[in-house]
Amino acid sequence: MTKTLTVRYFAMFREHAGCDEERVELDATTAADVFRLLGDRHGASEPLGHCKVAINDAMADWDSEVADGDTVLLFPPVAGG
Amino acid sequence: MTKTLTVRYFAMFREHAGCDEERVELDATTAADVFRLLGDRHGASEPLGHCKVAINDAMADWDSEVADGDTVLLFPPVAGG
Amino acid sequence: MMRMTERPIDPEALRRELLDRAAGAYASFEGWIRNHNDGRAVTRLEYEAYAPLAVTEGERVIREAHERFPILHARCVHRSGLLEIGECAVWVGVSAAHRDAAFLACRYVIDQVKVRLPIWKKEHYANGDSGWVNCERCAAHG
Amino acid sequence: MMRMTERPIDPEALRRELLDRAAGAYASFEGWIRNHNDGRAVTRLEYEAYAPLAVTEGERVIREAHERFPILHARCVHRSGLLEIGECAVWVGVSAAHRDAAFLACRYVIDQVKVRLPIWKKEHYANGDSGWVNCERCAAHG
Repeated sequence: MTKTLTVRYFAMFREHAGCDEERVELDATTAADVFRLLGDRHGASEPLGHCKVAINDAMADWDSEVADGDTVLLFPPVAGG
Repeated sequence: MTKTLTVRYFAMFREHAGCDEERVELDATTAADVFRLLGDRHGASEPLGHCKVAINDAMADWDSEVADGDTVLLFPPVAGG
Repeated sequence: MMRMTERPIDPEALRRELLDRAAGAYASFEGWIRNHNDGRAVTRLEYEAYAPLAVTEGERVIREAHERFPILHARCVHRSGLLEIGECAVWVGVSAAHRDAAFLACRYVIDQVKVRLPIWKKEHYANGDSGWVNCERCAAHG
Repeated sequence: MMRMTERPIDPEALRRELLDRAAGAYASFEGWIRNHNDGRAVTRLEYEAYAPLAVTEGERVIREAHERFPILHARCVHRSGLLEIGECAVWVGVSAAHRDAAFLACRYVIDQVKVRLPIWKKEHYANGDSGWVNCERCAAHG
């Protein structure tokens, strides 16, 4: 089922996507689906296992389901400190 | 052989000896001999293994030999920090 | 308590917040911007953070430190924005009755903060290049 | 560098002595006078040190830290005299390229300083008693 999602990009993902944020229509069930579909579209190749995701401002697992209207935050490999 | 030594006491050893420092004539070969002879004299009972010794301002082992005229520093169990 | 800031970190002021008459030990850690990384000369670092979740996740890390170790107080502050060589990028402080807990909790907080908080850094090199830190490693594992 | 002092320790001033453009990590430890020990209320502590050998032995500990861990700078300052609750009795600071060495060296220095330097402390209790710390343990092993 196609869902309308707001996707936010950070750091290198923002550079790949060319924007901070976009609204997308995706046939996605889980956060991992969103990651793969948009990775293909934007030519990003970071492996999912190195990245993190949040849904509506809460850290989430890659197999968390996304719902129509959700905001999905895609985090490339973090490097604080 | 009897040696003339200057012995300095610290912390609880000073309290046992009732003085900072004294000159003693002892029939002692090693630092451990000094420790035992003076422990008996002053009624101190701390085990040697918990204590430390210095000879002429250098840390020493208990089996280091003492020479006539040496200054022997007797350190009760340390507790810095 | 976890805090994100765009202004210089003041370790001495933060340390004072951890004073406690029951504390016998205080351990702190600071991450400083150093002038080299992986053999390349670095001129400055740019930190990007998603502050709302960095704070939430940092608070979670600090709660975990309290659950794991008998400590009195633990705090962490992380900078974002452009930092010059020598500046403090992250500060962690822990006070506890005894030093073992203070050291272990301090180490736990910085280790977790580095791998869990949504914070990224871009290094600017002496030759004019720049790059996201860890990006290469990530590609190598790809 | 090892230093003994009878005046209050200034951690912020000491920290600045360890700044280094090649350092990415700074770990520090402070021992504070806490208001309790072994279940007894403590009012103040009296530190006695034999300073000449405390400095010599402390310098040796710091040299060993440099030999064991890849660090840039390590320092330790220890107080002597009468200290009130909340005061800093000992400070250790280490800077290094990476945090692992900074933490390990900092821990090494404080652990060794506590068991090797000729320093003693007498606790004064709320009920008016006083006692040399560790004396009881020593007697128990006797």
